[in-house]
Amino acid sequence: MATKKLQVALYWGAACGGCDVAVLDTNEFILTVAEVADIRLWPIAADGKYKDIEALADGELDLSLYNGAVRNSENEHIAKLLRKKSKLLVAFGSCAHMGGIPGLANLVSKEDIFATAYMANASIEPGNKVVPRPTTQINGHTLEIPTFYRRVYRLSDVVDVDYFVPGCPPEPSQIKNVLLAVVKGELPPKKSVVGASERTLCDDCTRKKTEKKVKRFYRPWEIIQDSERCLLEQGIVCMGPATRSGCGVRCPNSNQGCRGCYGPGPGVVDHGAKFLSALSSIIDSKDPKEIDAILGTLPDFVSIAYRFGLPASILQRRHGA
Amino acid sequence: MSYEPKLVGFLCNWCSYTGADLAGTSRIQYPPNIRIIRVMCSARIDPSFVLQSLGKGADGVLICGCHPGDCHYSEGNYKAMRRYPLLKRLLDAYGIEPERVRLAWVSASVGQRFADVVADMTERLRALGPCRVKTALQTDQIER
Amino acid sequence: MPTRVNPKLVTELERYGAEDVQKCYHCGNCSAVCVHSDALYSFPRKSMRLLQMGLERRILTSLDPWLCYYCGQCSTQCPRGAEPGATMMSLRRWLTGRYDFTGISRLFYRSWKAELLAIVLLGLATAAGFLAWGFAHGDFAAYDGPNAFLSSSDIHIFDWAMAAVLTALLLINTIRMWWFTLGSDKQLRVPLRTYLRKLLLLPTHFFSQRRYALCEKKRPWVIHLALMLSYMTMMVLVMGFVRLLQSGPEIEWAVHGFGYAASFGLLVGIAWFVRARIKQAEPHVQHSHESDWIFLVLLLLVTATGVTQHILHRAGEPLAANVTYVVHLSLVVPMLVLEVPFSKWSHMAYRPLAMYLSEVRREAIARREAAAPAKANLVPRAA
Amino acid sequence: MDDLKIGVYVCNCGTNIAHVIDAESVRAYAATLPGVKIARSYRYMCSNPGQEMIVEDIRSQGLNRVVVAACSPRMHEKTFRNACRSAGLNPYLCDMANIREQCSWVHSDSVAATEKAMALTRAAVLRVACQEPLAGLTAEMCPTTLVLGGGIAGLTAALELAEGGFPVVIVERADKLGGNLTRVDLTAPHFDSARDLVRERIAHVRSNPNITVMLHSELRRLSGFVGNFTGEITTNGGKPTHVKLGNVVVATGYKEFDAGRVTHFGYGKLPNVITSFDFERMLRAGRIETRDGRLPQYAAIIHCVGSRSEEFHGYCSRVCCMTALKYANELKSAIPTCYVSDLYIDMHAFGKGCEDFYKRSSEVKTMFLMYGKGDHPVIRRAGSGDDCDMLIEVEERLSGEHIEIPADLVILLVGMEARKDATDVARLVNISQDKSGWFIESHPKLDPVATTTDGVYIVGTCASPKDIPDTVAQARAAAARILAKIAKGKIEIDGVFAEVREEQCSGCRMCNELCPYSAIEFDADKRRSHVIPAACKACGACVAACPSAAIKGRHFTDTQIFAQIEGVLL
Repeated sequence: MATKKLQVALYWGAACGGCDVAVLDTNEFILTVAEVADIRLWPIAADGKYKDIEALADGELDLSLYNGAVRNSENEHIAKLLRKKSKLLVAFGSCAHMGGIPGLANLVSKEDIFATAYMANASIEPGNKVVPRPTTQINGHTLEIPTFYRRVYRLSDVVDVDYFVPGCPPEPSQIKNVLLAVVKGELPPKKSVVGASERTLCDDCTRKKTEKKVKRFYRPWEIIQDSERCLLEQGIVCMGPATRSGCGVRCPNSNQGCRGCYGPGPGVVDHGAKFLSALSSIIDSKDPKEIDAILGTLPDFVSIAYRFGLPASILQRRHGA
Repeated sequence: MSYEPKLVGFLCNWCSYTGADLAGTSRIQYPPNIRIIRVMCSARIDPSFVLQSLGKGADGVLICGCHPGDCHYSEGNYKAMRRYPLLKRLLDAYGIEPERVRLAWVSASVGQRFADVVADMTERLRALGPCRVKTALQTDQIER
Repeated sequence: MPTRVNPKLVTELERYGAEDVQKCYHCGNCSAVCVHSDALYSFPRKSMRLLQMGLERRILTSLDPWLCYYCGQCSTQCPRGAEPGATMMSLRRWLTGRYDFTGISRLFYRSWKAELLAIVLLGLATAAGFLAWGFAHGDFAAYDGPNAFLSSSDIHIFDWAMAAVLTALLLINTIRMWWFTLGSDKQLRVPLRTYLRKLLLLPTHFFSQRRYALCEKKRPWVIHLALMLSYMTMMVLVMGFVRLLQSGPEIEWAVHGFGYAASFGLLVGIAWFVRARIKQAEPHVQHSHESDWIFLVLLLLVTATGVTQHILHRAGEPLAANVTYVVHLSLVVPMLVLEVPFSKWSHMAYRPLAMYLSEVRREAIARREAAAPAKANLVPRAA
Repeated sequence: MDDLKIGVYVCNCGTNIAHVIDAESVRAYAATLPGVKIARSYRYMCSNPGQEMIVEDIRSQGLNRVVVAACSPRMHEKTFRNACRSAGLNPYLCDMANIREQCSWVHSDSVAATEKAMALTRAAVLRVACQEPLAGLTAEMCPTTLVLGGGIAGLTAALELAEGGFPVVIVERADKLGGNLTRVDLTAPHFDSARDLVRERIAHVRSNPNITVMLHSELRRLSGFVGNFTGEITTNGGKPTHVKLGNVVVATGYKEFDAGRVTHFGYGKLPNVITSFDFERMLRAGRIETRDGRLPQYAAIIHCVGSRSEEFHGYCSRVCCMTALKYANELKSAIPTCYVSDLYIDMHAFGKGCEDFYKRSSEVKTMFLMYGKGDHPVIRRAGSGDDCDMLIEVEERLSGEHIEIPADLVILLVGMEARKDATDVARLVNISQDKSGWFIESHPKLDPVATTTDGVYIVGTCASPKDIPDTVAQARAAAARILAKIAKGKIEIDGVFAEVREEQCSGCRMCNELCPYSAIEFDADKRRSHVIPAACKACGACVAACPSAAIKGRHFTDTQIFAQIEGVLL
């Protein structure tokens, strides 16, 4: 492989750019990447054009790191294009892996989103009715913009994805491991999650764990936590026990409950439901009214349990009328 | 063809499943809409089973366990009692009508109660109409 | 108002011949097997129950005991050996005792020694009386003719006087029986018309005892009827033709024929009853009360002395005939005076009256039902 | 997944299934399902020919999964598992679809019922495809038995076991052995002395070296499982002693019904209205008299006090009728002039020799009066004019008369009731109680002395009202079963239990507190949790609650249940 440089492409769908910054966060390692790899597309960093990619032969790209969810027709189009052109397509970061924060939009309808964004908004002149439309006629020309889908999809919902790198963003050291593994060709079987551990955060979390019996839940600012003891045992909601490790326990180490960005452990079908089952089982009460009161201290559970993975859940989006 | 609700029932082996069997031996008739899955205890019922059932086309899910205090494993049904309210809040967030999922304590010695719960649940689901989750997820893929 | 149960009544009834009444646990076989028992007069179980609980008032006002002819079927069917037949018989004795206003009947039933003593005393008194009368008015050696020792005309008057007294006594007791069973029943108004319409039942039952014929075994009915008819014929002859009976040695077949037939009937009947009571093959004769024996023996002696006296007279032995005649009279008087109103013999009046009154009551109830179909009091009050 | 060869067997159960479900079309449908090699329909699958058919198919066709669509698995799961085992196939590769109790017997619309039967069979086929072979475990059987309660039941069971040569520990709350029987004078129907019965038992128990008697003692806690229990027992509330045990016999007896609760009898207000136990005390003292020392001229006995009634207990307490006849005879022999009346609803003289006893009791001139179930006989003080203290007013059912009964002494036959502390005992040894508080047996007809908790037996009146012969028979039955288990030496533990996959367990310890049997231990240095197979009862609480799905519920795994969900909804 030394003779020919690795042809790499990075792209961002419905994303915040954090994953691209994370790649840079590998600091000087990025230079070694530059040595071994030609970055053919990296919209955030360089002005690559789509037609350059369309011009490539199929499979000419060795590795494509697609971060961000699929929210509009452009995201899907480029996803399909990269799939065609790459040997390895990697869903990079929570958005591509599970739908990420944008995925929470699946709790509301397209009409509500447009109303909030373009009509009922403090920074919009009152009475504005103009909302983005796929095609608009302006003095004889038709202006096209991507179609805004009714809901947010994961990358694997639209194309066949080879590997998943979880994290929001993925831990730079993990990115380094993944890239080295690709270079060395030491990759696990297709479809597996790379750049993360097979066990959940508690395996790496150094806090002391004793008896899991919770009388009520607290928001982080409500109590002074004991930095030695497990957060969940102190009533702070922490998805650590249900989330893959690999992030270096970043949140619990900064006295904040894990929010599940690395996704569920292996064999778990629905991350949120699994966490719900575990969390409610340790409520220390046998009286239905008391249990209800304790759960009352958990505001908006769906956003806690599915903060990074609503599109990956069994029901994927809000249903009903 | 009139809409026939599909009801999935998770019954614990020692009380509700035995109660359902007793309804059988006493020939107490109830609507055939329920399909029963046997677990050893209501504590074994993972909320993802309920979500999976709805996702696969069930119009309603019935979770049955022993009356608090009667559980063969002494405390199993309390776990079900704790998971159920949180699951109901989650379903509400997903926009699923609350009547579609119900937790009922059914003892081993009264077949009639199980038949009544099934009949009542079937009628409510018939009134509610079909649960569109499965069809919605299928059509999503097509009409982007 | 609740009625007080009286546990003592059962022990009391034992003196009237009831045994093992408490053994009855109300399976109802007896009532089921009894030919005479029906919805309105359901016995013997109901009577057993009233007796067990000591509800005197209820028993006193009930006609049921008189409707039983003691065929003994119920006793054979009883799984517990509670002898319902014997109990019904004892209830009849007890009722006879209660109908009698004088209280003598109760005395006799409860102590056979008292009855025997009374018979003996009365017998001696009668003998003394007749002997005195005889010597005063006639020749002891003459049986018949003008200066007969006991002239038939005197006897005739005596008979009628005694009959009047006995009929009076019996009449009072029968009226009391009516009063207890129908008269005092306030819920049931029985119009005179119903009494009159059913009146014919009295003679028919008296002479035919047709309810006895309904029992499965017919022989007891036939013999009892024959015995009763023979007795009636003899009574008619004595009351009406005593002069002819006592007249000349030759036989006046028109009268004596009946006499011989009646005597023969009497002797055969009594012999059959005595043999049955000794052999005790049939259930209804296995429980003889002393009053039964006294009555049978008296009847036998009376008939025997009557026949012997007649034979001696025909054989030309007036002296012996007279002696037997005195003995005969000293037996007849106690039998009539004591047995008729106070003991077993009174059933001759009570039974037909009971048949009659039971039908009257049945019709009265039917009329009342038709008018206002109140809830029959037969069914125990609803829970 | 080895290539699936599933055998599907649809049972007709004579007409029980076939009268509503078209068994043939279910069979034909099953044949089309993925992995199904053979599908048959047969009249009686549980019959020997039925089972042989499965064994034959496994051997000849090489089946590696079996689905039987028939009655409830609670009925014949064991039968078909044994059939598979005898054919050399692991019994846990067999599954049942309940198309009788939960389908043909409860639905009359045959089209819907057949369609449902197909769905249930499909679910079983998809489930059995994910089932894996499982092996059971064996554990040691400790020969010591704990007997709770020192009454006639406990003593008999203890003696039977001790004479078998095995150690027994009797824990009795009171300060002496004998239980309720020590409060009784004679027994019905043969009038032999209850005290001699008990004294003989206690003497044997005291002299038997294998039996340790702990009076004033209570079982505080019972942990472990059949053959490996540990009992924590305190005496006089002192320091608990720990005893290794194999089995537990619960013989805690009954409590008599509080007659004061029946207001219309006036117990507690009228001095001469006493309960059967008060009367037994008089009999044991050898003198029957009213409160003011007079010999009663009228005595009345009332049955079913607190039993067979809507307000109190619906059940019949079984022993009162014969006790009543016993009292009638004893009253008559003690006071010949006393008039005894007996107020009953129905005379239950079902025991051996009891019908004759009933007959003999009527021959002593007892006045038997029948009152209606649900009627309320009222006892009130008699007037000054009456020759008795009290009058019982009642609607007598055999005569239909509204009567009043004279009585100087009224004996109320109080029924049997579950003890107040029965709930604690049930919690301690993990057995359940019915709505009246009696302990629930494993099977009312086939398994009356065992409970659904292995190694815990219930004998005598703590399970339901019964007389001495039945109690002793049950005590011996329980002892015999325990002796059989001890003789076997080992206990087979079912292959179905939870198992932690070490490579996935992150040591979060969420499962540790959830197990009521504390069958999950945390290994501090490996920082992993671990399930003790023998202690695990396979309830699955930890399996559902494990946040990283590291605990696998053998035979009830997530994949298997998801397959069933898929199957029933296809």
